[in-house]
Amino acid sequence: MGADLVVRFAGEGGQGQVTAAEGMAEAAARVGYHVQTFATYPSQIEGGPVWAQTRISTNTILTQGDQLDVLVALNRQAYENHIADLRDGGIVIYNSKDFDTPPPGNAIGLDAEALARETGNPRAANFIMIGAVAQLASMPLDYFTDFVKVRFTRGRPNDAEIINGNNKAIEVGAEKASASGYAVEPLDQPTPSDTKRILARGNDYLSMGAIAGGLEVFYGYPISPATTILVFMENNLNQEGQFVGQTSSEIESIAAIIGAGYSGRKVMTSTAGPGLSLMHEGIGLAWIAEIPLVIVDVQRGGPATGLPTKTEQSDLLSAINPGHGDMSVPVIAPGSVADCFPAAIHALNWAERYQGPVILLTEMSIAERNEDVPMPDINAIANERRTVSTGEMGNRRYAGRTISPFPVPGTVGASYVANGSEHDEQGDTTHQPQVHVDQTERRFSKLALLEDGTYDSENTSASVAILPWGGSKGAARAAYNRLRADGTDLAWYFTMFINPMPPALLEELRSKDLVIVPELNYLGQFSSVLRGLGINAHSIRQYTGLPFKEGFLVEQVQAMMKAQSGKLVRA
Amino acid sequence: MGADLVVRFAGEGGQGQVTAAEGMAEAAARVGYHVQTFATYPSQIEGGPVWAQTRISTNTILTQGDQLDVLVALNRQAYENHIADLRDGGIVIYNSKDFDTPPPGNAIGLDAEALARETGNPRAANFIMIGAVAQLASMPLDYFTDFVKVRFTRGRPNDAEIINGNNKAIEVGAEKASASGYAVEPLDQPTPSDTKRILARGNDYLSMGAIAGGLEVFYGYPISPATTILVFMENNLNQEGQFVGQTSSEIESIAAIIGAGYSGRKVMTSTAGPGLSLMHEGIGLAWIAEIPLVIVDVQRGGPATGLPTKTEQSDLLSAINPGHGDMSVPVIAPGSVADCFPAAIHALNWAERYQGPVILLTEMSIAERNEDVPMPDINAIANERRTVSTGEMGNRRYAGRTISPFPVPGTVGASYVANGSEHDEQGDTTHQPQVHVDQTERRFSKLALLEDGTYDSENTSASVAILPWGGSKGAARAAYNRLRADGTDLAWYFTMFINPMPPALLEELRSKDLVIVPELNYLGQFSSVLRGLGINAHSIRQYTGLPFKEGFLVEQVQAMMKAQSGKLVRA
Amino acid sequence: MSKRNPEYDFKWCPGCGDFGVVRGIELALAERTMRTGEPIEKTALIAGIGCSGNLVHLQEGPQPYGFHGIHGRALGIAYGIKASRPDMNVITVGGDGDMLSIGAEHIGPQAKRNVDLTAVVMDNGIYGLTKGQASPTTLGGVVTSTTPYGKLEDAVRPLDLYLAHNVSFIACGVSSKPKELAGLIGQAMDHPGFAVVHVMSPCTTYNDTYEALKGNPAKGIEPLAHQVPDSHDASDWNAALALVKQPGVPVGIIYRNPNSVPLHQRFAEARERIKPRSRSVEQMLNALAI
Amino acid sequence: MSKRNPEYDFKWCPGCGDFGVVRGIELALAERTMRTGEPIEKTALIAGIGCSGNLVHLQEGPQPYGFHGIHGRALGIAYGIKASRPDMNVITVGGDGDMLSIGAEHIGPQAKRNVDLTAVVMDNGIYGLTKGQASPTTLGGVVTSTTPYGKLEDAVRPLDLYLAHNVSFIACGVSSKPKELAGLIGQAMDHPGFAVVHVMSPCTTYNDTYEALKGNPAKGIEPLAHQVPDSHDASDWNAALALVKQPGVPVGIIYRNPNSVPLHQRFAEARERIKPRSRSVEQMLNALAI
Ligand SMILES: Cc1ncc(C[n+]2csc(CCOP(=O)(O)OP(=O)(O)O)c2C)c(N)n1
Ligand SMILES: Cc1ncc(C[n+]2csc(CCOP(=O)(O)OP(=O)(O)O)c2C)c(N)n1
Ligand code: SF4
Ligand code: SF4
Ligand SMILES: [Mg+2]
Ligand SMILES: [Mg+2]
Repeated sequence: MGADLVVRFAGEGGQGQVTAAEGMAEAAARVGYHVQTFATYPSQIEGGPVWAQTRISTNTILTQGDQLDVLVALNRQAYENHIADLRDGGIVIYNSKDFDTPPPGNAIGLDAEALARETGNPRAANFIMIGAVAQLASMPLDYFTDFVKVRFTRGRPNDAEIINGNNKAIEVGAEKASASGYAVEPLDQPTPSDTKRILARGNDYLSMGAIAGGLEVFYGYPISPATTILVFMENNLNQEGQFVGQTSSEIESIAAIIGAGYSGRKVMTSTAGPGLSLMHEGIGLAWIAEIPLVIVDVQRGGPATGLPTKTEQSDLLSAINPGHGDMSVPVIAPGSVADCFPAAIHALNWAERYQGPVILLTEMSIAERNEDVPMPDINAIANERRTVSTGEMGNRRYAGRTISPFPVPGTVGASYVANGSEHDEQGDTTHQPQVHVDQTERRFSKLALLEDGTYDSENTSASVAILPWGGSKGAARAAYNRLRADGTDLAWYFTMFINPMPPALLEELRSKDLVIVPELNYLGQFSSVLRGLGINAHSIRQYTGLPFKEGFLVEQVQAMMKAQSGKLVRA
Repeated sequence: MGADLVVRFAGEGGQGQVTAAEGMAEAAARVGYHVQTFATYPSQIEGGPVWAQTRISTNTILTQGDQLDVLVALNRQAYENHIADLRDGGIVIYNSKDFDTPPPGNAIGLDAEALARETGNPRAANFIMIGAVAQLASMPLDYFTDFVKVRFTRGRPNDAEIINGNNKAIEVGAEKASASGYAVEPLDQPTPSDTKRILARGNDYLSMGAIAGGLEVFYGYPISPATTILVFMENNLNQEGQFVGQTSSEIESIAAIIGAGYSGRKVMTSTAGPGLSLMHEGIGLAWIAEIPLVIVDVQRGGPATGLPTKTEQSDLLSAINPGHGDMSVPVIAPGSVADCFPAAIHALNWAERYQGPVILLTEMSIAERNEDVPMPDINAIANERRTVSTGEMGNRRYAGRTISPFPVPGTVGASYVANGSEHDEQGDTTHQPQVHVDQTERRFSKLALLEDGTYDSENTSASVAILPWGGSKGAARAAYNRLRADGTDLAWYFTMFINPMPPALLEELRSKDLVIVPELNYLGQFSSVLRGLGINAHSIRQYTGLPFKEGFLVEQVQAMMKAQSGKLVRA
Repeated sequence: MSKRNPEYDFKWCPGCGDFGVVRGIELALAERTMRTGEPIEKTALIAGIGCSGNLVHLQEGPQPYGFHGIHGRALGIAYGIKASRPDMNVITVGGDGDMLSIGAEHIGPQAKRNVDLTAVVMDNGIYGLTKGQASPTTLGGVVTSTTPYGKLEDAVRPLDLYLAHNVSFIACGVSSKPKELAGLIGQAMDHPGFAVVHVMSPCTTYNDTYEALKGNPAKGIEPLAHQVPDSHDASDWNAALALVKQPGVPVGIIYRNPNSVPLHQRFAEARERIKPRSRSVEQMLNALAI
Repeated sequence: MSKRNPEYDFKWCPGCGDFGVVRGIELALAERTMRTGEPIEKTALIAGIGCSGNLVHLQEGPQPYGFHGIHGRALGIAYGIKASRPDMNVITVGGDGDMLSIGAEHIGPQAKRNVDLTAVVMDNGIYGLTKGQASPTTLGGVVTSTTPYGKLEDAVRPLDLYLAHNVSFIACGVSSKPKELAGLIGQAMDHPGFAVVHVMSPCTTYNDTYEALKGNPAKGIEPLAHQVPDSHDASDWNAALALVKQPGVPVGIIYRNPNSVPLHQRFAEARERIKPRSRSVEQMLNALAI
């Protein structure tokens, strides 16, 4: 019996592979498995290579899985592109329409569309696939037929018809698979968790976190892979005292949330790299005028239009230092779908607490994948609000070298000018050298209010550490587990709090001989920041547009630890 | 006798202090002195504190001068703001209108405007001041009267009248000064240089360098302190095959020079911090589409609107890493007015050579000051042009892992798509992982073509070095000279080539125990970059909006060298 | 701001039209607070960057809330304020460069949303703060520091543009008549929707158009500025277009949409329609329970 | 680009209007090269970001130079090319979001400069590539993924806007008639000045407007699209305005300025005027000699 099943559905856009992968995941999650799905497709609508993958396991899932147990290839090109990822003894289900001679190895020919038509429900091709895969992993079919019942009972006259059609398709797929005689290691029984769980997509879970965190106003302009956040808000941020608007550009987005933040609301926008770059001047304005706001940057491949539908971690430098002039913008980077909910709450709290812009730096691979996570206890959430002026300070909004109460417009006796030029206490422009010194130090001093970030650590006595950031956490953790199991003496660190980092973590890292940073960019962006902070950090870099694989990281860490004998490797 | 005279004219805008300072400088330069002027005024038109300073010396001038020999205070506020900068025994010329009782010390009361009216030429107040200052430094008045003759002989009927009026004013000013009995140390005789010299303002000299460097097309949007470059181009870049245009915003500026660079021209734009931030997305486009172009960023105080008329060196991080995604933009930073001419030529050459964006990073203190520099030999200039395709490559514009010939639109058989998304050889969008890897490495590999940067060095055996960048060069050099004279063992390095740095320089710096980086920003931007490159660099930071003073740097370097015994100071 | 902040180191040049504009705004706000009893702190004045934008620091007397941001973005900031705080009275001020060049992109969207705010455009036909470059409203052929051989571009006609964007209230004033200007600004603030008050505010230093606007019989110069005739029906869009197509500068109310429904009302109505469908966070989470 | 690049991994959905637009451009360029003998490499096609912009990769046959840049900036790039290379024939393509939302700011300036280029606006009333959000031309009240309760903003009327900006050539076509579209694009390229060809190009996936445009007598749906009457005098701006104010979509040439002087000609004339004053670098340097 095995703990794990990894299946990939690959083909052209519009062949239903994403619904198949997600359907499988949801059904498996309902009976108590841990699941994770991952999909990738080009920035387009029809056709072109699209693949979706589901991992089902009795253990917590850290990655999408390096190797496939089953590959469902819906056309020849897909077979060629993906066959290399199939593990020895893995099984291919191929679209018999596309192959005159069956491919080598354990291969099952199947014409899902034709079979679906036979079942009288041509739109059920994805359930044919699901049935076949379930059968190969010896999973009870009722996991899936029950799921179909629940999912398609929508109080419509033709519910029964659709349910029966889909379930018929599941059985047909299963029959074909068993007829082939092939099978993968049967999947262990699930152990239903005692706590309530939900199956969420990264961007949706992040959006819910923001709303649970007290978000009141959201503005955004569509851009992949951030659009789903804007869409979620348009559908859900509509209660009394809330507002959501689609803007004409990211420049208007940043201007609008600056206005909304100035007006006293808890505010957010979301974008991807190109939009973040357009916001740079505005982020500087929020920094110098001290306006609380959160910018979600869902990273994709860059620069410019770049790789809109691929994942990358290459916006870090411009997130910490967006635009001209002296600033250091707080950055929080969730490491998994589960992290997205608390990360959104924390980002809003940081913005309110230090009265300035915060960047919530996530990435395509987290944004678009589904993961099962524990149902959060929303009563346990601590929402912060900026301390507001009741007029006691008069118009001295920028008084002192650290935070001062925020005058909400409308408050009598506290009117001031929020100013993007250097300014005195009441916000009037000035060029006096000492004022620029004082106000600059005031702005940076507020970062000390954000040192409450937490971090995980393990085996901290080791002199070499691995420190992934963002979405590389899972693969790095999987690699770490394997290395530790092999007896490698390696320390583990992870924090969502990239800037400012938890001071205690900084101290620990400074004491290491080598800190290994797996990151999805060419420059080794995070490690260069860490070296600037006096840490001997060096990167494992990948810039393929795809997430790390566990095996790759294991090899790379081993190589770096070998090389690590005094002399340094430049990242 | 003294080698040096430092005089400051301070008052309200519109009191003629800038013309007085520049007139003095020009007259002194004509007779063979070295001169430097520096002026500062708020972003405004009328009124408000404005001061201009002239330094006249028989030696090469490195800074505007720490202390004043003569302060001309045109109102009481100016007196209060500037008196602290007067050296012991220095002389104040104050506006007697504004003072009921004369200020303490060597003070000469003078009502320049009234006296000017008496001479019958009310607009000659500035010449009254010039005359007085000249007298105090025992400079022959004919230096100035001759200058007036040349400057105001414009072939107009009233030339003589104006010349006489101004010269009368000079004499009146001189009489008043001698009547006071005060005097500063007489200035040494100038030693006329045998080579031809010119007196140029930083931005003008940079503009001439660009045109001498083969600039063909310029687009810009007004912004202080870069506007004078746009104005220079509008007046001078108008020959056959040239074009200059004022755009509707910096976003249109970057788009337009991208188009012009794509069309095969040598192109440039100029802006300041706020405009640079707005260009970030476009700079990424030039990087990934491989379009040669130069962006001049004349730094001012930031962030946002910041300090439009003060000097700062705080745009470095966003110049090297503008915007999202992986890129590393070449940066050249002149250290003086004299550097501006070759820096502009080099920036254009780099852009053409590696086919991508180059940032010419200058700053307000250089842009707006006048300096005497040797007449450049324009026949010695080596202008580079991108290697162009004659169709031999077909449409394979992005072929190979390094530079490839550039297809100029119109060239038959070489049409391709310049692309801001990741692309294959012919510029068609693709999402193939290996293509993204290859093209990313292709883009970074081209930086190796830019390792021809030169640098100055001195006393390189010392284990501690000082490495200023940009406009802090002069003050750092003055401080270095003084420290060396006092026997301090300190190494000197300077390069205009910030990214990529000359490899040999990097190696030298890596071998130092400590590299001290004086820079005008809060973050210690350059030293953090250097630490990222494995150099133990730490900054002397100043963020007052004013340039460094020599004395301040001497103290700071001494303090850091004392502290430097094993343990590090964090910049 | 000047009185309470004598240190403030920006001054307009003598005779600058902007003195008249700030007076007009002060008078309009005084009248509004008097009439409605609403404290002046319920007004937010959002300024662009330019000589014009410095107005936010130069108001005398009771002070509204202010925002002096970045070049060209006052309207975007104002939209953010008004949509999330419909209880605020929001005004923007900016120059012809700020509002019609780098910031021009923000006019159309506010008009289509009909955001209930008042935009005061201070038009001097020049970039003043940066010392005299051509602006969108600088006339073709005019020599400035960036058009040494005469401006090659045609001039933008702002009133025509506002009409084309269907701005729901459009007025035009002159800085030399602060009282009349105050009246126009007052009505603009009362108008439920996006209102633009375009003000001819001459730059005495770089583009002195006083004589052209007021005319000079001695020199036989006809005044450009003329009052909008009483006969003009401001609710008639076509009449408004005909009016602005005539030569000269029509002073008064040019267009007012009588059926203007502002964004915050549209949003509130939508909110009512969807009440049944709106969900609490618990409901959102439970919808994903497995 | 498709034929020579079968690997290219973008495809339009079946029935997408953009197929008709690319055909129209191919035909217009073929006719131009045939007629003028100018090689197709003298044409640069500058694309925005959107399903529409992918057109630059999907042309069949002889290929012009192309540029596929960033969202909303095609016009700025095209201006840069044409002003520095007047010998090039420059075309832009982009969607209603690319050209009328984030890129709208670039229309006015090109119109005022009268840059001699042809802008093809592919209007499907939706953000296609990002999967169906409201665009400026999405009608008020329409439900999209970002307007689940109906769009609150009024729709932009592109033709009115081009007229207000004084675009010197304005035509409107439909993607379902590639030949007619080719004719309009051909005339736009021949026009000496800034030309906009607005094309109704339906999105079959997110906003299928074929029936509305063509009408459907069976369902009693009147066609929105109607030919510009022969009687229309395209040189008369007011007639053009009246035409676009009528209900529906007028197909044909709406406005053509008979006295259009393009930017490169204005600049060349200025250059002649100033020849006497223009200086070599030596002269510039010597002027500063001391
Ligand atoms: C992004 C950006 N670009 C340019 C500038 C420089 N700048 C300041 S004000 C201004 C324009 C001033 O003209 P206008 O808006 O007409 O205002 P005025 O001074 O005439 O009242 C410019 C270009 C800036 N501050 N920010
Ligand atoms: C700066 C920036 N913002 C947003 C996007 C995301 N984006 C890509 S295409 C597009 C709009 C597509 O709509 P449209 O311009 O109408 O073209 P269509 O796909 O409908 O042809 C958007 C918002 C981007 N690529 N860059
Ligand atoms: S420069 Fe012109 S606009 Fe600016 S303050 Fe002076 S007169 Fe007014
Ligand atoms: S989504 Fe719409 S616009 Fe895009 S390709 Fe499909 S049909 Fe065409
Ligand atoms: Mg102006
Ligand atoms: Mg569209």
